[in-house]
Amino acid sequence: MSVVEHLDRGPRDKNELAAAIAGDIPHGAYVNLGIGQPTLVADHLVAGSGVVLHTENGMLNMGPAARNDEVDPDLINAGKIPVTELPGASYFHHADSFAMMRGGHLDVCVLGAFQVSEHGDLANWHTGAPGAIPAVGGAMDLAIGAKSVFVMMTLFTKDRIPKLVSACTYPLTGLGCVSRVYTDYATFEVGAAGARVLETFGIALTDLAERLDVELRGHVD
Amino acid sequence: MSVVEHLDRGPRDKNELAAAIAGDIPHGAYVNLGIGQPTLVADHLVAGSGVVLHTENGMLNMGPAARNDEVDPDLINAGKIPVTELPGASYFHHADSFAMMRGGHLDVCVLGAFQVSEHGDLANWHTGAPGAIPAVGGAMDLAIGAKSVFVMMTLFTKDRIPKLVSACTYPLTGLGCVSRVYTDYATFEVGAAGARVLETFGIALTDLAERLDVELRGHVD
Amino acid sequence: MSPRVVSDPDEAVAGIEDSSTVLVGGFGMAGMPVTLIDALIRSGASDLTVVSNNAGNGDTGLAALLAAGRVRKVICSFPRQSDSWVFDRLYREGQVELEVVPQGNLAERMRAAGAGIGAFFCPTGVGTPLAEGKETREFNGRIYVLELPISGDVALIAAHTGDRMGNLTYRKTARNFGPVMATAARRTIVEVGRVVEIGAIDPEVVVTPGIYTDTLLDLAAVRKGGS
Amino acid sequence: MSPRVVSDPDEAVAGIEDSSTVLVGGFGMAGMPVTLIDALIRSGASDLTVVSNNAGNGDTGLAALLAAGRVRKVICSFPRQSDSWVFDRLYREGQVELEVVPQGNLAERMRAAGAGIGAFFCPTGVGTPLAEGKETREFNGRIYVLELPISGDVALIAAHTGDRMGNLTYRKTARNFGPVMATAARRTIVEVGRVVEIGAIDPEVVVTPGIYTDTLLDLAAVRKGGS
Repeated sequence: MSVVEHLDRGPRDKNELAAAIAGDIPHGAYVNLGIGQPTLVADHLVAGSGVVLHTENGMLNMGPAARNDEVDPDLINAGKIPVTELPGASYFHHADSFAMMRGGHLDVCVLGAFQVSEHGDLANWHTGAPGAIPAVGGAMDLAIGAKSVFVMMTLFTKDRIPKLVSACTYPLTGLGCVSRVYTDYATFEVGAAGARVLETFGIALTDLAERLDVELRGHVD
Repeated sequence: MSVVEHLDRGPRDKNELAAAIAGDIPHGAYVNLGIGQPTLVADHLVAGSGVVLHTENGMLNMGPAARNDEVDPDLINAGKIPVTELPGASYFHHADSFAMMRGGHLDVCVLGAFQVSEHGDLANWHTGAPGAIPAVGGAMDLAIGAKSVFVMMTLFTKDRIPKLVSACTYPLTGLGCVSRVYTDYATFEVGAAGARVLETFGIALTDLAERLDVELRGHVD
Repeated sequence: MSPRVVSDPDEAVAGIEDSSTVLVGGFGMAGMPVTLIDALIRSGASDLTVVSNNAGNGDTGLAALLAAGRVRKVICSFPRQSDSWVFDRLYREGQVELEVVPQGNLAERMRAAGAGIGAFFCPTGVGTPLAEGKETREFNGRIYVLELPISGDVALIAAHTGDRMGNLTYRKTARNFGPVMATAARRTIVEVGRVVEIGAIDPEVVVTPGIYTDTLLDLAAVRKGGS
Repeated sequence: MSPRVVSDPDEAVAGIEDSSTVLVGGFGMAGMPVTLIDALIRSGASDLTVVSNNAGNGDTGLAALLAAGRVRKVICSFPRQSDSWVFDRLYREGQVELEVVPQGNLAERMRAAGAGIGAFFCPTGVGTPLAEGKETREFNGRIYVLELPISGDVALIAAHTGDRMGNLTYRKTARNFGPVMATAARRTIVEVGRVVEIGAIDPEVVVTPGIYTDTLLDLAAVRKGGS
């Protein structure tokens, strides 16, 4: 399969990333969207997609963020933001909710990341900075708990250091758990066989390959 | 504590046994009554005892057996007999029901037995006869799942062989799990320290000791 | 995916392959998916491993499946009942294998399968023949036996009401193994007394969330002869 | 035993001893037993180990308990929040120990304590710093980490409605850790929005059966100034 290079445009912004991910979520999938940017994906799921959102604090078929008098302190998402309930929702306790996740019943989980390795290792919970207070939340459960784990992130840090790496240097969240990485400059498949570029945005494949310290499968110099 | 010998009467019948056990169940206890004779105990729990009956097929606050048009095929006890529901009942699935039991939340469980050892080992699921089809049901879970396990049985087989023994010869249901044994001829405490007679019925303690192959604590020849 | 809602029992069980492990709900007749079992017999699927609390009674349901020679192995807690003559005969003739599992282990092992637990240390059965050859370990002064998950290729269960997203409620003690088996199988097929529209079940009272339901057989429609 | 039903928060928490392990429900503010936590602070109990999803935020609730110097150790999944300044300071000063546990492990380890499971092999955290030093084992080609139960001397939780037998219902995502913690503690103290008579809760919708409830604090009566 050849790589599609979108060179007539710049890199994707976070809403374009969210839209791209939403487009790749199968009809009727059960999906968990991680805290932060991944929640944007919900805005791009079209009506009739049949996608059911799970929030690990005990709910299926979560609706959009609550507005004004919809706000109910007993109804929040994993980011502790007030949300709403869609028809056909259900509530369950934390052990049942994580059993659902860890038992592999969710189809897709979308997460942010500090680093992803070409083999799908994920680092998204701890920078490893000395003195940082560790806080994992549900990250490690989410990482291993869905049939497919998509990462949504910028490809480079503010200091222009690549976040797609040959091996994570930050403390790991999960081993070999990520299957796809959506970034501003490119979408990648990652896994046991290594990383492969699916699409690029605002950058040529050869330039991308030079900026990364990762062997890209299917990329011929 | 001296042993009470009731010599002005014969051995207890099963209803007297059931009444004796009912009398020893603390007010407000959560209790599971095993299949068969132990279910008779329910008939002797006085109103206001506050005892709540658990049935391992997923219910708390089970009521008496259903009569006539009370019969509902969806409402049965562990012996598959139609029962009724008392106000304040609750239903739960099998994993939650056995978690309740195995987690040690029940106060008392009353079981029948083939044999009980002086150390509280229980054999009540299998005679070990060649060709017998094994069937354990919830017996092993019940045996280890209550704060106190009471056994209700005749002290002797039809062939006059004692069922309170120094060591069980039948396949075990649980190790050291029984605390008290109610029989027609006597009530015993059993456990790590061995067997002790609490009361006898229609038999003198010395005669009882002679008919058993078990050292009885507190019994002076 | 929202479940397929069907009114034909044969369609509900279509695709169950030979040599499958089939989890079958029910405790006694309460919660027994009789319509689905009958359809499974008609489907001809054979060499099955059946996981259920009992091994059939009388001549219908699981007993009929056994009598038809479709079952290679039964995993259950209580095979021997006063009217389990079909199983008893096949077992004594060596026609069917038996794994007897304490009832709580049966439930917890399926729960483990559904919850992604690799194995667990369990207090039941220590020192008994059913723990022979199994690994034991002491934690906090108590001995436990290592038990492995039981998962199914298919679960056949009965529920009271299901909505079109597959959310289920049960009725009284007919709940029993249904909610656990629904989580433990790759494909869960449910016969329900009635199918209701989405939104008709209060989200607080859902027992099995729709994520676990793959096929919903509408018994009300079956009775009407399909719809 | 049916639970004690009280209308005085101080009476509800009376008897919680120094050095207890206290399970505290809630995820964010949803399901947080704020009245009971305030009473626990007034009780003076100290050297506590607190098990909760978070380590307090702002200056109230768990944060106030921490600020009062009553907590020796926190076991939680997510201590660091934008407004967790009390915990952050105490942690950096070495005044409080921290055990970070993945959220699913926190729930499952308490579930194990309540269910009599000695330990379990868990897929979460394999290969990460949180599994360092822990036993691992492969089952069916997947690696798992051995995790131990977390039990409490006391659980403080919030529910929506409770009847006088202690049966509880919850509301929406305020359910979270409450039902699990109720099973995992030797004594479970519950604050409920309202106490109803026995029979007023449909047996099908009970989430926490009364067997797990020891003390029920009637918030409606608290608001009225006791009754």
